[in-house]
Amino acid sequence: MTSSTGVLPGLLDTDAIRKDFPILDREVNGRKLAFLDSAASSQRPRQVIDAMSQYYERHHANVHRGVHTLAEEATALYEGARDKIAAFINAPREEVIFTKNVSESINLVANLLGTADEPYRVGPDDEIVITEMEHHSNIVPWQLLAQRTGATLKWFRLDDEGHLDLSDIESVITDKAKIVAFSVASNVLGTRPPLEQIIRRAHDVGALTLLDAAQLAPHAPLDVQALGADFVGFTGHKMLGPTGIGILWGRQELLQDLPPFLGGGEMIETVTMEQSTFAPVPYKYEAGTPPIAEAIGLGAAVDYLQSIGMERIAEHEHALTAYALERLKEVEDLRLIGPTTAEERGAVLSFTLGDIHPHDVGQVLDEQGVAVRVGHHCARPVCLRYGIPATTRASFYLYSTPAEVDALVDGLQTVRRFFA
Amino acid sequence: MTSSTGVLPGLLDTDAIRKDFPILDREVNGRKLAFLDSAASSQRPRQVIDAMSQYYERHHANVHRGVHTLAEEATALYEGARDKIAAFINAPREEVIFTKNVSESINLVANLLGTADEPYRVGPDDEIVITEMEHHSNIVPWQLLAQRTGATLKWFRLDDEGHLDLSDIESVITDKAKIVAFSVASNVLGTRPPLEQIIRRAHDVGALTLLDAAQLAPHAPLDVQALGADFVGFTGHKMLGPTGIGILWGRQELLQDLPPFLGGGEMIETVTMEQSTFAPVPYKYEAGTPPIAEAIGLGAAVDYLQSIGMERIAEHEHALTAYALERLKEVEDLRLIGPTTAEERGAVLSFTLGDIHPHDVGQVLDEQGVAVRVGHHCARPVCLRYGIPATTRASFYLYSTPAEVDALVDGLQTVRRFFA
Amino acid sequence: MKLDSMYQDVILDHYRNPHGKGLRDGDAEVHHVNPTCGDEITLRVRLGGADGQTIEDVSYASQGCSISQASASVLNDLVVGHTVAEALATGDVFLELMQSRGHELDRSDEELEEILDDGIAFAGVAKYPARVKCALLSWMALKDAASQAVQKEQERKSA
Amino acid sequence: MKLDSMYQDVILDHYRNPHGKGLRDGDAEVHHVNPTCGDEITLRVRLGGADGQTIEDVSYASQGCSISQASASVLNDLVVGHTVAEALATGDVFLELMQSRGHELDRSDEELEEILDDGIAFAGVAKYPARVKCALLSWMALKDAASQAVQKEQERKSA
Ligand SMILES: Cc1ncc(COP(=O)(O)O)c(C=O)c1O
Ligand SMILES: Cc1ncc(COP(=O)(O)O)c(C=O)c1O
Repeated sequence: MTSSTGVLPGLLDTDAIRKDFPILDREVNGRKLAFLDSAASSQRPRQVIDAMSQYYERHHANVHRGVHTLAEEATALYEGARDKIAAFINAPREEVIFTKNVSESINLVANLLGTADEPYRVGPDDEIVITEMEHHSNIVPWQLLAQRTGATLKWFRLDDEGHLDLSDIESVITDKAKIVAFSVASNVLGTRPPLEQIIRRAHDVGALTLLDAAQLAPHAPLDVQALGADFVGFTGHKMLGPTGIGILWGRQELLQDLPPFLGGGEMIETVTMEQSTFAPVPYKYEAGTPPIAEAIGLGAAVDYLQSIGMERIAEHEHALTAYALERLKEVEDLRLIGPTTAEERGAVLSFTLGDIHPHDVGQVLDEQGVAVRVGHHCARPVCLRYGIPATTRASFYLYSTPAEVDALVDGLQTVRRFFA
Repeated sequence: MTSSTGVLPGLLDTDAIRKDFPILDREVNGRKLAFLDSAASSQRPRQVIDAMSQYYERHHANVHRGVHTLAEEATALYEGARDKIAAFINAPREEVIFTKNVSESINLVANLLGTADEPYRVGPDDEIVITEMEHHSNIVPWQLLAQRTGATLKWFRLDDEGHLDLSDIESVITDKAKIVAFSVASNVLGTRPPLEQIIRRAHDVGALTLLDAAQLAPHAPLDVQALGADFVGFTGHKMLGPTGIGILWGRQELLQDLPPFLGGGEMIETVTMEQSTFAPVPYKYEAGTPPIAEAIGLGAAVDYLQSIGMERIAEHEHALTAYALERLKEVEDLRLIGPTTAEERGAVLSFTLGDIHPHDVGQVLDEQGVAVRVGHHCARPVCLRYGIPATTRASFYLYSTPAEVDALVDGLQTVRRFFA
Repeated sequence: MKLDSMYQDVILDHYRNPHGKGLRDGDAEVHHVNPTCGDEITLRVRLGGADGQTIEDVSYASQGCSISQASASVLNDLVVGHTVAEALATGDVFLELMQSRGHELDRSDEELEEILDDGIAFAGVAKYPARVKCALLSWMALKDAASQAVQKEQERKSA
Repeated sequence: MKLDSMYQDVILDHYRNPHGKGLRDGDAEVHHVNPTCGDEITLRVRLGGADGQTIEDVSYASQGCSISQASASVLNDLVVGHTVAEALATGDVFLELMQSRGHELDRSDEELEEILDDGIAFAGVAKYPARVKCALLSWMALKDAASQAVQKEQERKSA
């Protein structure tokens, strides 16, 4: 097999979809762009760009505190976006908090646990559990929390195949654990760990759970009630939405019990110079003027995703991943990092190519219009684990095509020739 | 005087300017919109909206870590926006940190001072100084810091005319003060306090200073080096920029000494599971994917403001404020809150109208197309100080016209008739 | 003028001459705030009657716009002399009306008028989302105060 | 192919056969990281000569792309045997070249070649902002290590 002339089963009608994404028409270095870097940040359809422009052109004003018409329209659009996102993850609207990105969502929780009252407060005798597979945004906040509170940071290790090693789950998650935070889909390995097993163990010992769903929410159905975790975070720019917006979902009772994080306008009930009381959730965690246009853009993104269907998107990416795994086998000296079958992974393929440094791989691919990410992908411990300085990563989304996989494979052959 | 047939000296060519702002063409309730709520959030010119759309349509990718063409373009645009904003406030680019709004900028500093090492750390014997005139976003973060550290919160009071009472400056700012945080332009009173005097006293006792410039940066030249403060914050959406972006400026040596705030991607130097080191400023304070499109939009906003000229904008608003102060005298039972001359204030006019509640005033004005803000404007202590539940606030910007002031005055007469 | 649908004469009358305003003795007191606009109400409920389940008085001190003032006045008319259960049921119907955003309700106009009396004048307010909270402030306070009063009553009984 | 301007043969040669690679004795050692891509270098400087100001050896262990490897190799060629002051001056010229973004410099090509020798092959890299840091990594490390070594030398003298 050397090209994708036959249509793969499960693919979406990408011809139609790609018409909605102006940037995918671009040329790069005189070649048609093959954008294989959606795991870093996806592109946006015209519907999302237009929703934001129209908002600014027709309806903008600050939200909540106005009685004038624009303020009411802006508030209705902003809160309407919250409704859409709540429906998208099957949550009550009060449990959907707008943040600036998932990094902030995670930091928010880590900070709360540092200042909360019992039983949530993390103290010197407590343990925080993460995994070796995490993005820096789900490592550093917990390191900082551990430093500030004296708590101990522990983690699950990766096995040689890119799976979490859960064989010692009972000694990693003990009854000293206050929080277990982990990614439901790795941005380097594509690994999707067994959520239920980890969540069950965490709850058995009374620990809270936070799921980093940055790489899942864009690609598959996400039902926070079914998952049974306490917090779930994800980020707008990876799911067709704008930059500058992320989501933290949390159980309402919990959020009500926990202290505030950032203070300011919007999050208060009443303020005197001496003291303040706080608004109910979600507003308690939304200090200052919120990302209004960004929320509206993310609402439009969610509409778009749902018009295609998350199940269909997952199928499409699955088919592409299977195809890519097959085709990459043709490239000599290519070493895939992480699980080897499409069943075990998301549409994220990291690999090394002989001893050619990923920077050089990426550069030569770019020359051919193929955009991939190179480096440690903000998950340096994964590279350390597998003894490699960095990887080249190709990632797919609903607009990706087999022809782009072919362009990648051809590009890699050119790279090998170039550095031969 | 009952209308603005004669042209006021100092006005900008608003006919030309207004063509750039699509929303200003709108009708509301069958009447031409008179948008007098820019202090809450300004409108955006086409140039800003287009800069963001074009970014998404042609150049978007995640920044910094890519070698591919789109990633390089996005990084150049994003960092180019930082250069523009740095030039706008006369600061080195390393000192310009992108946040989500000025509320986050202030919280960031408050949090750092809670976890910093000596001599910056705020502890139980220290004092934090603010003023009675602050926006909730410059009150609540300090209340939270005081609560968490045991420090004492003190504040300057307002006098009857809406000025800060600095007569007791030496007992308010003592050598126990670690930080003095105050607004350089009030969002309710329009008051602009004597910065130099306060900053000098703060530095004499070794305290840091933070200026909330949310209501100054949009309206007048801002030179952070000339001001001599340690931190200055402002917010994009009030200065023709998008929502979802704010700025924290801080002195580089200081930022380098202070601990990190949010942890995650972008802000690290190197990460292992055991510990991490942090990137140099400004990146150390920019965890996660930054507000890329928003920074680019704010860069375009700053270009727009500079093409008009901040001095010219200040003059325009000054002329309008003087005109409005005159015309509002015609409205019976109208009580202006704050300084009474245009020389002493920004383009923000708060008032009460007999005992008609501001909600009702705002509603009836909206019916006539006049958009004003009503309530406590996130500065409830100011209302408490003047014994009023709320105010009606009209605010002006570079696109505001004398005709809109006339519409306000006519509208207020209608309000009085309606509730007579 | 569209405004007239919100500021009906009935509402302006209640606003100018609020019924039952002022603080008198009560079995429970609550303080509610509308953080959006700073409207405030302190409201007391006094229970009585054979089973201690009848609202004998609702007294209040409040600060706010015409809508919130008028709403408290209408509330006073509608609930004093009724049982707590009846009052809360009336409150639910008022809430329904306020959340209708000006759309048709399942109930007929006659039925609504039967239950809400002057309260149906607030139908026009439902079209203004920012003002709905003003209209509901006193009703939220009543719900809170009544449930506190009932609880105290029960504690007294079982003590 | 545009790429050839970046990956000149000189660069690929240095990359394949790096000069002076490996860690040997030194007076100061530094470890530098490029956080953007994770490139790393450990670099040692050994001083000598009459006044202890001559760089007798630069040894290094590094991990990174062709550009950063080749740059370290060229650095080795350019600075060993020169005084610290000369080495830093050369580094400044290299920095100028890398920050030129492909635009004309004030210096003539002959002058550049005179100073940078094989280093001028990096002119093409300057057009790729993300790769400039790769090319500069070893030079930043050298600057740091040399100043540490000089400081030690001074301390030793004044002790
Ligand atoms: C003086 C002042 N400070 C702070 C803020 C808060 O700005 P933001 O909501 O963008 O954080 C505002 C605006 O509401 C303001 O007027
Ligand atoms: C798994 C995972 N977690 C967290 C993040 C951080 O997302 P953001 O930068 O939007 O905060 C990313 C994306 O880079 C990711 O892939």
